[in-house]
Amino acid sequence: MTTKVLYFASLREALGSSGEEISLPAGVATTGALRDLIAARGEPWSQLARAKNLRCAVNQAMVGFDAAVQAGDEVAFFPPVTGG
Amino acid sequence: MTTKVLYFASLREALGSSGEEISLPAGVATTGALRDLIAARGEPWSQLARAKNLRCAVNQAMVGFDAAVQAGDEVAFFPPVTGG
Amino acid sequence: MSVSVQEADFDVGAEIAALTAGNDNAGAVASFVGLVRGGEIEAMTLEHYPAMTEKALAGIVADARGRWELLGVRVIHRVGRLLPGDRIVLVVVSSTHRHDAFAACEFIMDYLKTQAPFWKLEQTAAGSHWVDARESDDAALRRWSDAQ
Amino acid sequence: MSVSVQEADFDVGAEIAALTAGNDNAGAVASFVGLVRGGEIEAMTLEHYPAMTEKALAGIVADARGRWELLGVRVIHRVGRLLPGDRIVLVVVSSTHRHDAFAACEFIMDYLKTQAPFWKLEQTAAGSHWVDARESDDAALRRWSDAQ
Repeated sequence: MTTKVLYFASLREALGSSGEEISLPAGVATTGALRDLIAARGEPWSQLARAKNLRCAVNQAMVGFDAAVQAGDEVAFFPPVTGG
Repeated sequence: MTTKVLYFASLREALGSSGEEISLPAGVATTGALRDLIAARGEPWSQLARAKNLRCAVNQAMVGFDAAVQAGDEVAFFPPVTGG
Repeated sequence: MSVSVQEADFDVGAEIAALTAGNDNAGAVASFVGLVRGGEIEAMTLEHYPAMTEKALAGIVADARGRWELLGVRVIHRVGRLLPGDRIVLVVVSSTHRHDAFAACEFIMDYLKTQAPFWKLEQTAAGSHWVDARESDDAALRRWSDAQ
Repeated sequence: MSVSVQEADFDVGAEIAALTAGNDNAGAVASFVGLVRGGEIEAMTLEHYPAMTEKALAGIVADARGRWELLGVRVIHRVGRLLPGDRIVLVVVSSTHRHDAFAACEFIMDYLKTQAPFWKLEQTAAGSHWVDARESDDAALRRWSDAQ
Protein backbone atom coordinates (compact mmCIF):
# COMPACT_ATOMS: atom_id res chain seq x y z
CA MET A 1 0.00 0.00 0.00
CA THR A 2 1.34 3.39 -0.96
CA THR A 3 1.17 6.85 0.58
CA LYS A 4 -0.38 9.67 -1.44
CA VAL A 5 1.74 12.83 -1.41
CA LEU A 6 0.35 16.19 -2.58
CA TYR A 7 2.05 19.51 -3.38
CA PHE A 8 0.27 22.87 -3.54
CA ALA A 9 0.68 26.42 -4.80
CA SER A 10 4.26 27.71 -5.26
CA LEU A 11 5.67 24.35 -4.17
CA ARG A 12 3.56 22.53 -6.78
CA GLU A 13 4.88 24.91 -9.44
CA ALA A 14 8.49 24.62 -8.29
CA LEU A 15 8.36 20.83 -8.26
CA GLY A 16 6.35 20.62 -11.47
CA SER A 17 4.09 18.10 -9.76
CA SER A 18 0.79 18.20 -7.94
CA GLY A 19 1.38 14.85 -6.30
CA GLU A 20 2.51 11.26 -6.48
CA GLU A 21 2.17 7.85 -4.84
CA ILE A 22 5.15 6.76 -2.75
CA SER A 23 5.93 3.40 -1.19
CA LEU A 24 7.35 4.22 2.21
CA PRO A 25 10.74 2.51 2.73
CA ALA A 26 11.46 1.03 6.12
CA GLY A 27 12.52 3.73 8.55
CA VAL A 28 10.41 6.49 6.98
CA ALA A 29 7.68 6.90 9.58
CA THR A 30 7.24 10.67 10.02
CA THR A 31 6.35 13.65 7.82
CA GLY A 32 9.90 14.96 8.34
CA ALA A 33 11.47 11.68 7.20
CA LEU A 34 9.17 11.59 4.15
CA ARG A 35 10.15 15.18 3.27
CA ASP A 36 13.86 14.26 3.54
CA LEU A 37 13.34 11.11 1.46
CA ILE A 38 11.82 13.13 -1.39
CA ALA A 39 14.34 15.99 -1.09
CA ALA A 40 17.23 13.51 -1.38
CA ARG A 41 16.33 12.91 -5.05
CA GLY A 42 18.12 16.15 -6.00
CA GLU A 43 16.65 19.05 -8.02
CA PRO A 44 13.91 20.11 -8.14
CA TRP A 45 12.95 17.96 -5.17
CA SER A 46 15.64 19.28 -2.88
CA GLN A 47 13.59 22.47 -2.68
CA LEU A 48 11.45 20.60 -0.16
CA ALA A 49 14.38 20.69 2.24
CA ARG A 50 15.17 24.34 1.54
CA ALA A 51 11.59 25.69 1.54
CA LYS A 52 11.13 28.43 4.09
CA ASN A 53 8.28 27.70 6.47
CA LEU A 54 7.22 24.51 4.72
CA ARG A 55 3.93 23.22 6.12
CA CYS A 56 2.45 19.75 6.03
CA ALA A 57 -0.80 17.95 6.67
CA VAL A 58 -1.59 14.27 7.23
CA ASN A 59 -5.06 13.14 6.26
CA GLN A 60 -6.17 16.76 5.83
CA ALA A 61 -5.07 17.95 9.27
CA MET A 62 -2.10 20.31 9.71
CA VAL A 63 0.70 18.65 11.67
CA GLY A 64 4.37 19.14 12.48
CA PHE A 65 7.32 17.32 10.94
CA ASP A 66 7.43 14.81 13.76
CA ALA A 67 3.94 13.52 12.94
CA ALA A 68 3.53 9.81 12.15
CA VAL A 69 3.01 8.70 8.55
CA GLN A 70 2.01 5.24 7.38
CA ALA A 71 0.92 3.49 4.21
CA GLY A 72 -2.55 4.63 3.12
CA ASP A 73 -2.18 8.15 4.53
CA GLU A 74 -2.60 11.27 2.45
CA VAL A 75 0.31 13.64 3.13
CA ALA A 76 0.41 17.20 1.78
CA PHE A 77 3.34 19.63 1.63
CA PHE A 78 2.68 23.31 0.99
CA PRO A 79 3.82 26.88 1.70
CA PRO A 80 2.18 28.97 4.45
CA VAL A 81 -1.45 29.59 3.56
CA THR A 82 -2.60 32.99 2.26
CA GLY A 83 -6.38 32.82 1.95
CA GLY A 84 -9.03 35.07 3.46
CA MET B 1 -33.73 85.08 26.89
CA THR B 2 -34.75 81.68 28.23
CA THR B 3 -33.11 78.27 28.40
CA LYS B 4 -34.83 75.34 26.72
CA VAL B 5 -35.01 72.26 28.94
CA LEU B 6 -35.89 68.83 27.53
CA TYR B 7 -36.82 65.54 29.21
CA PHE B 8 -36.66 62.12 27.57
CA ALA B 9 -37.87 58.55 27.94
CA SER B 10 -38.76 57.35 31.47
CA LEU B 11 -37.96 60.79 32.88
CA ARG B 12 -40.32 62.46 30.39
CA GLU B 13 -43.05 60.04 31.44
CA ALA B 14 -42.40 60.48 35.15
CA LEU B 15 -42.45 64.28 34.88
CA GLY B 16 -45.39 64.32 32.48
CA SER B 17 -43.46 66.83 30.36
CA SER B 18 -41.21 66.67 27.33
CA GLY B 19 -39.75 70.10 28.02
CA GLU B 20 -40.17 73.70 28.98
CA GLU B 21 -38.60 77.15 28.74
CA ILE B 22 -36.94 78.38 31.91
CA SER B 23 -35.57 81.83 32.78
CA LEU B 24 -32.38 81.16 34.65
CA PRO B 25 -32.34 83.01 38.01
CA ALA B 26 -29.12 84.62 39.13
CA GLY B 27 -26.79 82.00 40.61
CA VAL B 28 -28.01 79.15 38.40
CA ALA B 29 -25.07 78.72 36.05
CA THR B 30 -24.48 74.95 35.81
CA THR B 31 -26.45 71.88 34.76
CA GLY B 32 -26.37 70.71 38.38
CA ALA B 33 -27.79 73.99 39.67
CA LEU B 34 -30.50 73.91 36.99
CA ARG B 35 -31.41 70.34 37.98
CA ASP B 36 -31.67 71.38 41.66
CA LEU B 37 -33.75 74.45 40.75
CA ILE B 38 -36.30 72.28 38.94
CA ALA B 39 -36.25 69.52 41.57
CA ALA B 40 -36.99 72.09 44.31
CA ARG B 41 -40.54 72.54 42.93
CA GLY B 42 -41.61 69.33 44.68
CA GLU B 43 -43.35 66.34 43.09
CA PRO B 44 -43.08 65.18 40.39
CA TRP B 45 -40.05 67.39 39.74
CA SER B 46 -38.11 66.24 42.78
CA GLN B 47 -37.56 62.98 40.87
CA LEU B 48 -34.84 64.86 39.01
CA ALA B 49 -32.84 64.93 42.24
CA ARG B 50 -33.55 61.28 43.07
CA ALA B 51 -33.06 59.82 39.56
CA LYS B 52 -30.39 57.15 39.54
CA ASN B 53 -27.67 57.85 37.00
CA LEU B 54 -29.35 60.95 35.60
CA ARG B 55 -27.56 62.19 32.47
CA CYS B 56 -27.54 65.60 30.86
CA ALA B 57 -26.53 67.32 27.66
CA VAL B 58 -25.96 70.98 26.82
CA ASN B 59 -26.51 71.97 23.22
CA GLN B 60 -26.70 68.29 22.21
CA ALA B 61 -23.41 67.26 23.79
CA MET B 62 -23.29 65.01 26.87
CA VAL B 63 -21.76 66.82 29.84
CA GLY B 64 -21.43 66.47 33.60
CA PHE B 65 -23.39 68.35 36.26
CA ASP B 66 -20.67 70.94 36.64
CA ALA B 67 -21.06 72.10 33.03
CA ALA B 68 -21.89 75.75 32.38
CA VAL B 69 -25.42 76.74 31.36
CA GLN B 70 -26.53 80.11 30.08
CA ALA B 71 -29.57 81.73 28.51
CA GLY B 72 -30.16 80.45 24.99
CA ASP B 73 -28.74 77.00 25.66
CA GLU B 74 -30.65 73.79 25.09
CA VAL B 75 -30.31 71.55 28.14
CA ALA B 76 -31.57 67.95 28.21
CA PHE B 77 -32.02 65.60 31.16
CA PHE B 78 -32.48 61.89 30.56
CA PRO B 79 -31.84 58.40 31.92
CA PRO B 80 -28.85 56.32 30.74
CA VAL B 81 -29.23 55.57 27.04
CA THR B 82 -30.26 52.09 25.86
CA GLY B 83 -30.07 52.15 22.07
CA GLY B 84 -28.16 49.89 19.72
CA MET C 1 -23.94 60.93 4.70
CA SER C 2 -22.31 58.22 6.79
CA VAL C 3 -24.82 58.44 9.67
CA SER C 4 -28.59 58.02 9.42
CA VAL C 5 -31.38 57.91 12.00
CA GLN C 6 -34.57 56.68 10.41
CA GLU C 7 -37.81 54.75 10.88
CA ALA C 8 -37.30 52.72 7.70
CA ASP C 9 -35.53 49.38 7.56
CA PHE C 10 -32.20 49.14 5.73
CA ASP C 11 -30.62 46.72 3.25
CA VAL C 12 -27.47 45.30 4.88
CA GLY C 13 -25.98 43.85 1.70
CA ALA C 14 -26.55 47.04 -0.28
CA GLU C 15 -25.02 49.18 2.48
CA ILE C 16 -21.92 47.00 2.68
CA ALA C 17 -21.54 46.99 -1.10
CA ALA C 18 -22.05 50.76 -1.31
CA LEU C 19 -19.34 51.42 1.27
CA THR C 20 -16.66 49.69 -0.79
CA ALA C 21 -17.89 50.60 -4.29
CA GLY C 22 -15.23 52.51 -6.15
CA ASN C 23 -12.55 51.99 -3.51
CA ASP C 24 -10.14 49.24 -4.47
CA ASN C 25 -8.10 49.57 -1.29
CA ALA C 26 -10.81 48.27 1.01
CA GLY C 27 -9.76 44.69 1.53
CA ALA C 28 -11.63 44.35 4.83
CA VAL C 29 -15.22 45.17 5.77
CA ALA C 30 -16.49 44.47 9.28
CA SER C 31 -20.11 44.98 10.12
CA PHE C 32 -22.59 44.63 12.93
CA VAL C 33 -26.34 44.27 12.89
CA GLY C 34 -28.38 44.60 16.10
CA LEU C 35 -31.81 42.96 16.13
CA VAL C 36 -34.84 43.09 18.40
CA ARG C 37 -34.74 39.95 20.53
CA GLY C 38 -37.94 37.98 21.00
CA GLY C 39 -38.90 36.02 24.08
CA GLU C 40 -41.41 37.96 26.15
CA ILE C 41 -41.12 41.07 24.03
CA GLU C 42 -44.07 41.73 21.71
CA ALA C 43 -42.81 45.06 20.39
CA MET C 44 -40.30 47.77 21.12
CA THR C 45 -40.44 51.52 20.64
CA LEU C 46 -37.23 53.44 20.20
CA GLU C 47 -37.33 57.05 21.38
CA HIS C 48 -34.48 59.42 20.64
CA TYR C 49 -33.37 63.03 21.01
CA PRO C 50 -33.63 64.13 17.39
CA ALA C 51 -31.43 67.22 17.56
CA MET C 52 -28.63 65.21 19.20
CA THR C 53 -28.67 61.71 17.74
CA GLU C 54 -26.96 62.24 14.39
CA LYS C 55 -24.52 64.65 16.03
CA ALA C 56 -23.63 62.07 18.70
CA LEU C 57 -23.20 59.29 16.14
CA ALA C 58 -21.08 61.51 13.88
CA GLY C 59 -18.88 62.32 16.88
CA ILE C 60 -18.39 58.62 17.64
CA VAL C 61 -17.50 57.94 14.00
CA ALA C 62 -15.00 60.82 14.07
CA ASP C 63 -13.40 59.35 17.22
CA ALA C 64 -13.07 55.97 15.50
CA ARG C 65 -11.50 57.57 12.43
CA GLY C 66 -8.96 59.21 14.72
CA ARG C 67 -7.96 55.87 16.27
CA TRP C 68 -7.78 53.58 13.24
CA GLU C 69 -7.04 53.83 9.52
CA LEU C 70 -10.51 53.59 8.08
CA LEU C 71 -11.67 53.98 4.51
CA GLY C 72 -15.41 54.15 5.06
CA VAL C 73 -17.93 54.08 7.92
CA ARG C 74 -21.71 53.73 7.74
CA VAL C 75 -24.04 53.87 10.74
CA ILE C 76 -27.82 53.50 10.58
CA HIS C 77 -30.03 53.49 13.68
CA ARG C 78 -33.76 52.99 13.50
CA VAL C 79 -36.34 54.71 15.71
CA GLY C 80 -40.05 54.16 16.24
CA ARG C 81 -41.92 50.89 16.70
CA LEU C 82 -40.09 47.61 15.97
CA LEU C 83 -41.00 43.92 16.28
CA PRO C 84 -38.95 40.89 17.35
CA GLY C 85 -36.42 40.01 14.66
CA ASP C 86 -36.45 43.55 13.23
CA ARG C 87 -33.12 45.23 12.56
CA ILE C 88 -32.32 48.11 14.95
CA VAL C 89 -28.81 49.21 14.10
CA LEU C 90 -26.16 48.74 11.44
CA VAL C 91 -22.48 49.64 11.64
CA VAL C 92 -20.20 48.97 8.66
CA VAL C 93 -16.49 49.81 8.61
CA SER C 94 -14.10 49.33 5.71
CA SER C 95 -10.34 49.42 5.98
CA THR C 96 -7.17 48.14 4.38
CA HIS C 97 -6.56 46.07 7.52
CA ARG C 98 -9.05 43.67 9.02
CA HIS C 99 -8.08 44.31 12.62
CA ASP C 100 -8.75 48.04 12.19
CA ALA C 101 -12.14 47.28 10.67
CA PHE C 102 -13.12 44.91 13.50
CA ALA C 103 -11.85 47.17 16.28
CA ALA C 104 -13.50 50.30 14.92
CA CYS C 105 -16.81 48.51 14.36
CA GLU C 106 -16.90 47.23 17.94
CA PHE C 107 -15.72 50.60 19.29
CA ILE C 108 -18.55 52.39 17.49
CA MET C 109 -21.10 49.93 18.88
CA ASP C 110 -19.74 50.26 22.42
CA TYR C 111 -19.90 54.05 22.27
CA LEU C 112 -23.28 54.07 20.58
CA LYS C 113 -24.66 51.87 23.36
CA THR C 114 -23.62 54.31 26.07
CA GLN C 115 -23.32 57.74 24.41
CA ALA C 116 -26.01 58.06 21.73
CA PRO C 117 -29.41 59.32 22.95
CA PHE C 118 -31.72 56.40 22.19
CA TRP C 119 -34.07 54.75 24.68
CA LYS C 120 -35.94 51.47 24.35
CA LEU C 121 -39.50 50.98 25.59
CA GLU C 122 -40.36 47.28 25.60
CA GLN C 123 -43.93 46.04 25.35
CA THR C 124 -44.81 42.65 26.82
CA ALA C 125 -48.10 40.94 27.71
CA ALA C 126 -47.66 42.39 31.21
CA GLY C 127 -47.30 45.98 29.99
CA SER C 128 -44.64 48.42 28.88
CA HIS C 129 -41.34 49.18 30.57
CA TRP C 130 -38.24 51.19 29.81
CA VAL C 131 -35.15 49.06 29.32
CA ASP C 132 -32.52 49.56 32.00
CA ALA C 133 -28.98 50.47 31.01
CA ARG C 134 -26.58 47.59 31.56
CA GLU C 135 -23.39 47.76 33.59
CA SER C 136 -21.81 45.43 31.00
CA ASP C 137 -22.15 48.22 28.42
CA ASP C 138 -20.24 50.64 30.66
CA ALA C 139 -17.62 47.96 31.21
CA ALA C 140 -17.32 47.44 27.46
CA LEU C 141 -16.68 51.14 27.04
CA ARG C 142 -13.91 51.23 29.64
CA ARG C 143 -11.89 48.69 27.66
CA TRP C 144 -11.17 51.36 25.05
CA SER C 145 -9.45 53.59 27.61
CA ASP C 146 -6.91 50.91 28.42
CA ALA C 147 -5.89 49.50 25.06
CA GLN C 148 -6.99 48.67 21.58
CA MET D 1 -24.14 23.59 6.02
CA SER D 2 -22.36 26.42 7.81
CA VAL D 3 -19.16 26.22 5.72
CA SER D 4 -18.91 26.53 1.93
CA VAL D 5 -15.99 26.64 -0.49
CA GLN D 6 -17.18 27.72 -3.91
CA GLU D 7 -16.34 29.57 -7.12
CA ALA D 8 -19.62 31.49 -7.10
CA ASP D 9 -20.10 34.88 -5.48
CA PHE D 10 -22.37 35.15 -2.42
CA ASP D 11 -25.12 37.55 -1.28
CA VAL D 12 -23.97 39.10 2.00
CA GLY D 13 -27.36 40.48 3.01
CA ALA D 14 -29.13 37.21 2.30
CA GLU D 15 -26.55 35.21 4.25
CA ILE D 16 -26.83 37.49 7.28
CA ALA D 17 -30.63 37.38 7.14
CA ALA D 18 -30.65 33.59 6.75
CA LEU D 19 -28.45 33.10 9.79
CA THR D 20 -30.90 34.86 12.10
CA ALA D 21 -34.16 33.78 10.46
CA GLY D 22 -36.31 31.89 12.93
CA ASN D 23 -34.07 32.59 15.90
CA ASP D 24 -35.43 35.38 18.07
CA ASN D 25 -32.53 35.22 20.52
CA ALA D 26 -29.93 36.51 18.10
CA GLY D 27 -29.67 40.15 19.09
CA ALA D 28 -26.17 40.55 17.66
CA VAL D 29 -24.73 39.65 14.26
CA ALA D 30 -21.10 40.42 13.45
CA SER D 31 -19.77 39.83 9.98
CA PHE D 32 -16.66 40.21 7.90
CA VAL D 33 -16.21 40.45 4.15
CA GLY D 34 -12.76 40.18 2.57
CA LEU D 35 -12.32 41.71 -0.88
CA VAL D 36 -9.66 41.57 -3.59
CA ARG D 37 -7.67 44.79 -3.31
CA GLY D 38 -6.84 46.68 -6.48
CA GLY D 39 -3.73 48.74 -7.10
CA GLU D 40 -1.27 46.80 -9.25
CA ILE D 41 -3.30 43.63 -9.13
CA GLU D 42 -5.19 42.79 -12.32
CA ALA D 43 -6.57 39.46 -11.15
CA MET D 44 -6.09 36.83 -8.47
CA THR D 45 -6.42 33.07 -8.55
CA LEU D 46 -7.22 31.23 -5.35
CA GLU D 47 -5.92 27.68 -5.18
CA HIS D 48 -6.97 25.35 -2.38
CA TYR D 49 -6.63 21.79 -1.11
CA PRO D 50 -10.15 20.56 -1.81
CA ALA D 51 -10.18 17.55 0.49
CA MET D 52 -8.99 19.67 3.41
CA THR D 53 -10.54 23.14 3.08
CA GLU D 54 -14.07 22.54 4.35
CA LYS D 55 -12.70 20.25 7.06
CA ALA D 56 -10.26 22.95 8.21
CA LEU D 57 -12.94 25.64 8.20
CA ALA D 58 -15.39 23.41 10.09
CA GLY D 59 -12.69 22.77 12.69
CA ILE D 60 -12.12 26.51 13.14
CA VAL D 61 -15.87 27.08 13.52
CA ALA D 62 -16.04 24.29 16.11
CA ASP D 63 -13.18 25.92 18.05
CA ALA D 64 -15.03 29.24 18.04
CA ARG D 65 -18.24 27.59 19.24
CA GLY D 66 -16.25 26.12 22.13
CA ARG D 67 -14.96 29.52 23.20
CA TRP D 68 -18.07 31.71 22.90
CA GLU D 69 -21.83 31.36 23.16
CA LEU D 70 -22.80 31.45 19.52
CA LEU D 71 -26.17 30.89 17.91
CA GLY D 72 -25.12 30.64 14.28
CA VAL D 73 -21.95 30.72 12.17
CA ARG D 74 -21.64 30.95 8.39
CA VAL D 75 -18.34 30.85 6.48
CA ILE D 76 -18.01 31.10 2.70
CA HIS D 77 -14.65 31.16 0.92
CA ARG D 78 -14.35 31.53 -2.82
CA VAL D 79 -11.76 29.82 -5.02
CA GLY D 80 -10.76 30.29 -8.65
CA ARG D 81 -10.17 33.52 -10.55
CA LEU D 82 -11.22 36.81 -8.95
CA LEU D 83 -10.93 40.47 -9.94
CA PRO D 84 -10.23 43.60 -7.86
CA GLY D 85 -13.25 44.47 -5.74
CA ASP D 86 -14.55 40.88 -5.84
CA ARG D 87 -15.60 39.28 -2.56
CA ILE D 88 -13.25 36.51 -1.36
CA VAL D 89 -14.52 35.48 2.04
CA LEU D 90 -17.54 35.94 4.30
CA VAL D 91 -17.80 35.16 8.01
CA VAL D 92 -21.08 35.79 9.84
CA VAL D 93 -21.59 35.06 13.53
CA SER D 94 -24.81 35.52 15.50
CA SER D 95 -25.04 35.55 19.27
CA THR D 96 -27.08 36.88 22.14
CA HIS D 97 -24.11 39.07 23.09
CA ARG D 98 -22.37 41.44 20.74
CA HIS D 99 -18.92 40.95 22.20
CA ASP D 100 -19.14 37.19 21.62
CA ALA D 101 -20.23 37.80 18.03
CA PHE D 102 -17.36 40.23 17.36
CA ALA D 103 -14.70 38.11 19.07
CA ALA D 104 -15.73 34.88 17.35
CA CYS D 105 -15.90 36.56 13.95
CA GLU D 106 -12.38 37.96 14.28
CA PHE D 107 -11.09 34.67 15.74
CA ILE D 108 -12.44 32.73 12.77
CA MET D 109 -10.80 35.17 10.33
CA ASP D 110 -7.47 35.00 12.17
CA TYR D 111 -7.48 31.20 12.12
CA LEU D 112 -8.71 31.02 8.55
CA LYS D 113 -5.83 33.29 7.47
CA THR D 114 -3.21 30.97 8.94
CA GLN D 115 -4.79 27.50 9.13
CA ALA D 116 -7.08 27.01 6.13
CA PRO D 117 -5.35 25.69 2.96
CA PHE D 118 -5.89 28.51 0.46
CA TRP D 119 -3.16 30.18 -1.59
CA LYS D 120 -3.35 33.39 -3.60
CA LEU D 121 -1.66 33.82 -6.96
CA GLU D 122 -1.65 37.48 -7.95
CA GLN D 123 -1.48 38.62 -11.55
CA THR D 124 0.00 42.03 -12.36
CA ALA D 125 1.24 43.67 -15.55
CA ALA D 126 4.71 42.37 -14.61
CA GLY D 127 3.57 38.75 -14.30
CA SER D 128 2.18 36.36 -11.71
CA HIS D 129 3.45 35.74 -8.21
CA TRP D 130 2.35 33.81 -5.18
CA VAL D 131 1.39 36.00 -2.24
CA ASP D 132 3.72 35.68 0.75
CA ALA D 133 2.29 34.84 4.14
CA ARG D 134 2.42 37.80 6.50
CA GLU D 135 3.99 37.79 9.94
CA SER D 136 1.15 40.05 11.10
CA ASP D 137 -1.26 37.17 10.51
CA ASP D 138 0.76 34.89 12.77
CA ALA D 139 0.89 37.65 15.37
CA ALA D 140 -2.89 38.06 15.15
CA LEU D 141 -3.28 34.35 15.84
CA ARG D 142 -1.06 34.43 18.91
CA ARG D 143 -3.36 36.96 20.57
CA TRP D 144 -5.95 34.22 21.05
CA SER D 145 -3.59 32.11 23.12
CA ASP D 146 -3.22 34.86 25.69
CA ALA D 147 -6.73 36.16 26.21
CA GLN D 148 -10.05 36.87 24.63
